[in-house]
Amino acid sequence: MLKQLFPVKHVVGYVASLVLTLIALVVLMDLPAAVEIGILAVTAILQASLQLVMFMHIGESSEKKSLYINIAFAIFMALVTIFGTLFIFVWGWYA
Amino acid sequence: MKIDATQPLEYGTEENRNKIFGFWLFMGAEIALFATLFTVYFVLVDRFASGPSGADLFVIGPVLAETFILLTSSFTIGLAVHSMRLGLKKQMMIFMVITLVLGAAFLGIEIYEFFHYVHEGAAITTSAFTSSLLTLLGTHGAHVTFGLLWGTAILLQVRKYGLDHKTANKSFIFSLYWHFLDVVWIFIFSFVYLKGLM
Amino acid sequence: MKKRGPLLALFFGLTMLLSGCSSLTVLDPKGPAARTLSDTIIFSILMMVGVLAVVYILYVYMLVKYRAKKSNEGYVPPHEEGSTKLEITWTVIPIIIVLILSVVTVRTTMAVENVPEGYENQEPLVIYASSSNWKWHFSYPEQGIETVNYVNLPTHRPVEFRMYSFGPITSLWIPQLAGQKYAMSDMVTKINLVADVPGSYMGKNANFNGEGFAHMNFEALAMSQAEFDEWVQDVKNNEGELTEAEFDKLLETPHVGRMSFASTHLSFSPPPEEGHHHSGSTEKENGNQEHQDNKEKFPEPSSTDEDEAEFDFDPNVHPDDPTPVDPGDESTHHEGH
Amino acid sequence: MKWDEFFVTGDPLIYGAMVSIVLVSLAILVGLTYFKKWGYLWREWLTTVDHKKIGVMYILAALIMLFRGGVDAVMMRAQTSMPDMKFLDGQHYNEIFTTHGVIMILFMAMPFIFGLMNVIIPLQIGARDVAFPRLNAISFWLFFAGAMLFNISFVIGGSPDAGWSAYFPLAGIEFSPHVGNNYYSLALQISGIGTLMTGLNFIVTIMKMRAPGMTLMKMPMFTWSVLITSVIIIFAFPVLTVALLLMMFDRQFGTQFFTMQNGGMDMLWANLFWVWGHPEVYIVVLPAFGIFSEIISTFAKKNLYGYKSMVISMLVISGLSFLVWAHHFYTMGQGAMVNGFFSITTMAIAVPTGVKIFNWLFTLHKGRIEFTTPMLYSLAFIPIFTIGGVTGVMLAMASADYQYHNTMFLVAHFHYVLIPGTVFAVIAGFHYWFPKVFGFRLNERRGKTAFWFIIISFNVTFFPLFFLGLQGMTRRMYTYSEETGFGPLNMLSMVGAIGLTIGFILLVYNIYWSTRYEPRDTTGDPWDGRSLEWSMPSPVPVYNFAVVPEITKRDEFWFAKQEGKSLSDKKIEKIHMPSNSGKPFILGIAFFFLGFFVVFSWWTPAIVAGIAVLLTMAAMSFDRDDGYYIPVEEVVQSEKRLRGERV
Repeated sequence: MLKQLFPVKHVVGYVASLVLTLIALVVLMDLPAAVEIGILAVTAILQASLQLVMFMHIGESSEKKSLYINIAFAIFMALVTIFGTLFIFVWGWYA
Repeated sequence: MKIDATQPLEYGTEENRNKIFGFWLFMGAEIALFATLFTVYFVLVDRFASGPSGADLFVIGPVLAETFILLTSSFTIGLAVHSMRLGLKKQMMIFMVITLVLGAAFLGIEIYEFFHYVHEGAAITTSAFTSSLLTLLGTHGAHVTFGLLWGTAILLQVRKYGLDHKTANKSFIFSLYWHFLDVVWIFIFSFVYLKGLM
Repeated sequence: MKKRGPLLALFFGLTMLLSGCSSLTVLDPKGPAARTLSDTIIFSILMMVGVLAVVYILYVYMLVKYRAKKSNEGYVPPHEEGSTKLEITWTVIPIIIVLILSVVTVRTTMAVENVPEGYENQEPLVIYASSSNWKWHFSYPEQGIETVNYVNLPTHRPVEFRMYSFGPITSLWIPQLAGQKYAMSDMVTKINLVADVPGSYMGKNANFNGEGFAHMNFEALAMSQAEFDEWVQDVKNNEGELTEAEFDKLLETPHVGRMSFASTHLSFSPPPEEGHHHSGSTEKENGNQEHQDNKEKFPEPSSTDEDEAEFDFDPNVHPDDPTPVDPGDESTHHEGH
Repeated sequence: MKWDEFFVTGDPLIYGAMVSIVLVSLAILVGLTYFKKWGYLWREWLTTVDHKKIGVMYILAALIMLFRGGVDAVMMRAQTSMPDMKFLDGQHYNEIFTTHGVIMILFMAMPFIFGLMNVIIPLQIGARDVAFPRLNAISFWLFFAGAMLFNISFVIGGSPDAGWSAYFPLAGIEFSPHVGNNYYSLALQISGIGTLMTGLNFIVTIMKMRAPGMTLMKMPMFTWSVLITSVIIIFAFPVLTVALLLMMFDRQFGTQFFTMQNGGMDMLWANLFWVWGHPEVYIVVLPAFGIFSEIISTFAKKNLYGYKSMVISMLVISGLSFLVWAHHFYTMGQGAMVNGFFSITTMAIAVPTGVKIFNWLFTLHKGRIEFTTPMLYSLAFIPIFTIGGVTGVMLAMASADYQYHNTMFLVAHFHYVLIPGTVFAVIAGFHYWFPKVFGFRLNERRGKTAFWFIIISFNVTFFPLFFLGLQGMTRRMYTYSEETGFGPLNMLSMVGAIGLTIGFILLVYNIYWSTRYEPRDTTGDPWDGRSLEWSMPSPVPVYNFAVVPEITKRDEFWFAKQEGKSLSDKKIEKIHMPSNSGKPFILGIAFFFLGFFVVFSWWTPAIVAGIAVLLTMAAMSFDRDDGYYIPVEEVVQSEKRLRGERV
């Protein structure tokens, strides 16, 4: 019963997400900023994909191609908005 | 209403498949929504004026607690859907109740945190930084709150009507929503709290 | 289609107007920056008239030749999927046009952002242009004078306008001398221009900022250096000093006529930090209260210590920040905490 | 708040408007009661989930808004027709150019397009309805609630007056203390949610409800354009949602996002606004491209030239539309590198757009062009829109934009893009699909008269503005002095505006005239069309297709006609239909009141209305209505009746 209620895939996903959270905590130590941002980016993206694939079963739908395109477009849009705005207001600025 | 028995209940009818597909699209829109809030936050993060900065404000303890609670609730809602697919109504409801309780606990800590911030002199009106921080957190919190109401409504329906293609579909979509909130939280955890504490 | 005739006529009319029509202010430049822009505009119009011509000729040809008429009744048009060759043609040619225009754009943008060519070695005349409600304040730190709603410039000397606003976003625009740029409350923006023909030019706020917007015009008068010096001396001798109380009252007044003062408001109400969006900015409304705290750092400008007056306007440098903030260096603030 | 602050007072024009609003509302109420139409209104319209009726309601609302926005426009032109004109004061002028912009884009162009989408898309792809009929009704009623909320602002509380782009700090509480901009943030927010839902609904509809055999590359071009538009909607509108939320917080809760103190950043609003605002332009223009593609190919009697490159160019436009927003504020003072980047991405959009223009031209090539009213609008679009396009490229050049920005040149440019690109398209689509919905065509002769009025007056109105811009006339100026020399061209523009007004009145008159006198169309295919919607009788029965056709190629119906085969000769089965529901309408009303109370910061009633919203949503969630079936005999009967002698 327990095995039935707690499938391996879900348990592994859960443990992995906890581990990734703990790994992200290393940025609280004194590392170069670029490395820290890199660690955060990698762990966050891994966690997100973990949820997407292992818990949300993005691949099980018959529409998976459309779903991947949808998520890709959303990420494109998110990155463009974030980095575009930073480009305009911060990095690309001179007065 | 043609029911396709080869598929799990929640995918059983054309309408159900459409709803799941539509909800995925909606999550795309939600990604854009949170991306915009993150944009605002990143642009305003250093504009804390005379108020406190992120480093002054953030405490890792409650944040870690929130993170673990939300991760666990994401795990349990996954288990709820798993039980649902096995047709185990009672177990499914138990997992769902656990999820909602964890959600409420998360919300409790977040509200406590907000009080703490205001106490530290970081009200939403203090500076551009606090406005953007509390709006980002608040929008996520509002999503969780809505999720609690929605989840309760679905739970009541499952109890009343049992697991049929309608309630299963709703529960599955709710689980997607809940996982999504977890994903958003991960980004908040990483790029608001941890980055702020770096 | 009967209307293409008049349209084409209008466009060719326009191209003819370009050569020497003085009513089109934008195309009648009186300084190198505006001249660059005017040339860019004319170049782009000519290019675009070419594009229009191709489209219009094809359009007329199709409509005349393939219209339904008695003689082609029963004609069944063929099924055509398209032609890769043609489609590539009308993709590649526009790409080339866009590339050409891109090069022109980048070069001219660089050109008008900087001090006009040939004037780089001259010390620019700095004029702070600030907007409040529906008027413009022009402060000459070098000369120690200030005007409202008119600005006098010496010809053949680079002028650097530094703009900011005491309220909503405005846009300083003297079309015959240079393109416009926004004036905002939390940073200082710059326009570099030179007037090489003496004369009176229309200046205005181009960005909507409320009820009195339509009246927010000023005169930009370009004159020889000698006349300019004479005018400065005249203001210094005959006009009163601008006191803080008087300035605050002035800020409150929606509209005023021309005014001149023998001192500037920069000493008691300095501009926002130069550069851009500094971290932890603490500007108060209208910049007044906070700017008072910085009073000590701002020596009263006088004509004798020009250099100091010019380079000292960086009020909001953090006390713990060892170096003045380079605006281009903002990114460090995002990663450094 | 005192009553004389609550109602806008002191302006005879507004008193006139108030009186006419009251009179019209009374007339409607009395009329409904007298003719005993309340039940009909409720059963057939307010509770409907039928995509065709929802589409009709969208279009009706859009036409009303067209006249509201049009009156604003004529008043603006009248006020600026002569130097030192005293017709309106500055404040009133500021309010009408703000409402003109907002209404024309958000409450006219978009709903008009949504109306056509609603009516046509399910018919073009062989679907019984949209994917989520009840959500569709919700979308409509949210749009309607938003539109009404925005429109009452000019008699209750005062209209927004900071421009349709509502730049901060001008739109902030400090410089705009009255409730006008609260209306802006809430009305747009409510209708924006509806728009987002429409986008979702149509993606699912088009992706999942197509007739068997209709692959993506066999869809009609209008369907393609709507699919791509919907994608832009779902990624662009959340940005507006956030921006409006922050605006509301800044104005009503004292946050510091766009303020002038405590670190607030005014240009961040402009940035967010245009991150949404530029894709928004393509949201209203791409469906127009689709409509023109349909009409041009129908009346050239040819298939669309370069179908594949048409699709690819729209995809490219949709991607690029998210990469160009900073061209709306080149003059902010950012670096030449930023401006250079955004100049290049902006100009790059001209390439796919050019591809489309040439494809349309080559669709005409070797065709047999019939000059019907919808075709005239589509043909007029090409040369006029090209002017809008090339001036767009000129504006895209950052350096030159320093001289065009905020001038009448810009105003002329975007009217040259939006009027042919959107208004002509919706009018063309309206004429083209009108018989499908109502069973008769609009009169051609009267339609063409209106067309010539509109087309010529349009150019007379807006072409002079290019020159005014180059003379240095900025936009949003309510008055100017005689020395500026702006007078004559503005007068000319006023003459054009009068012509446009006459043109639109003729257009509406034509609807009235045709309803009474135009012969009914019995074929269902009055234009000799190419796509599936023409295979059905007009008006279309509630269930759309008695049998869903099988698709093997593009323009299936056209080829079926040529081969003389029927698309509907399969066995008729019982048809599942969604039930009507009053809840979307109630939700709309609840949202309206929620918005209204929040506008005035009346928190207790706002919370009550908010609870009403949540309860209505909960009621929908618990609703287990599965719809109903139309039995075979009824379908057979109605098909026989509708197709008349054709079957």
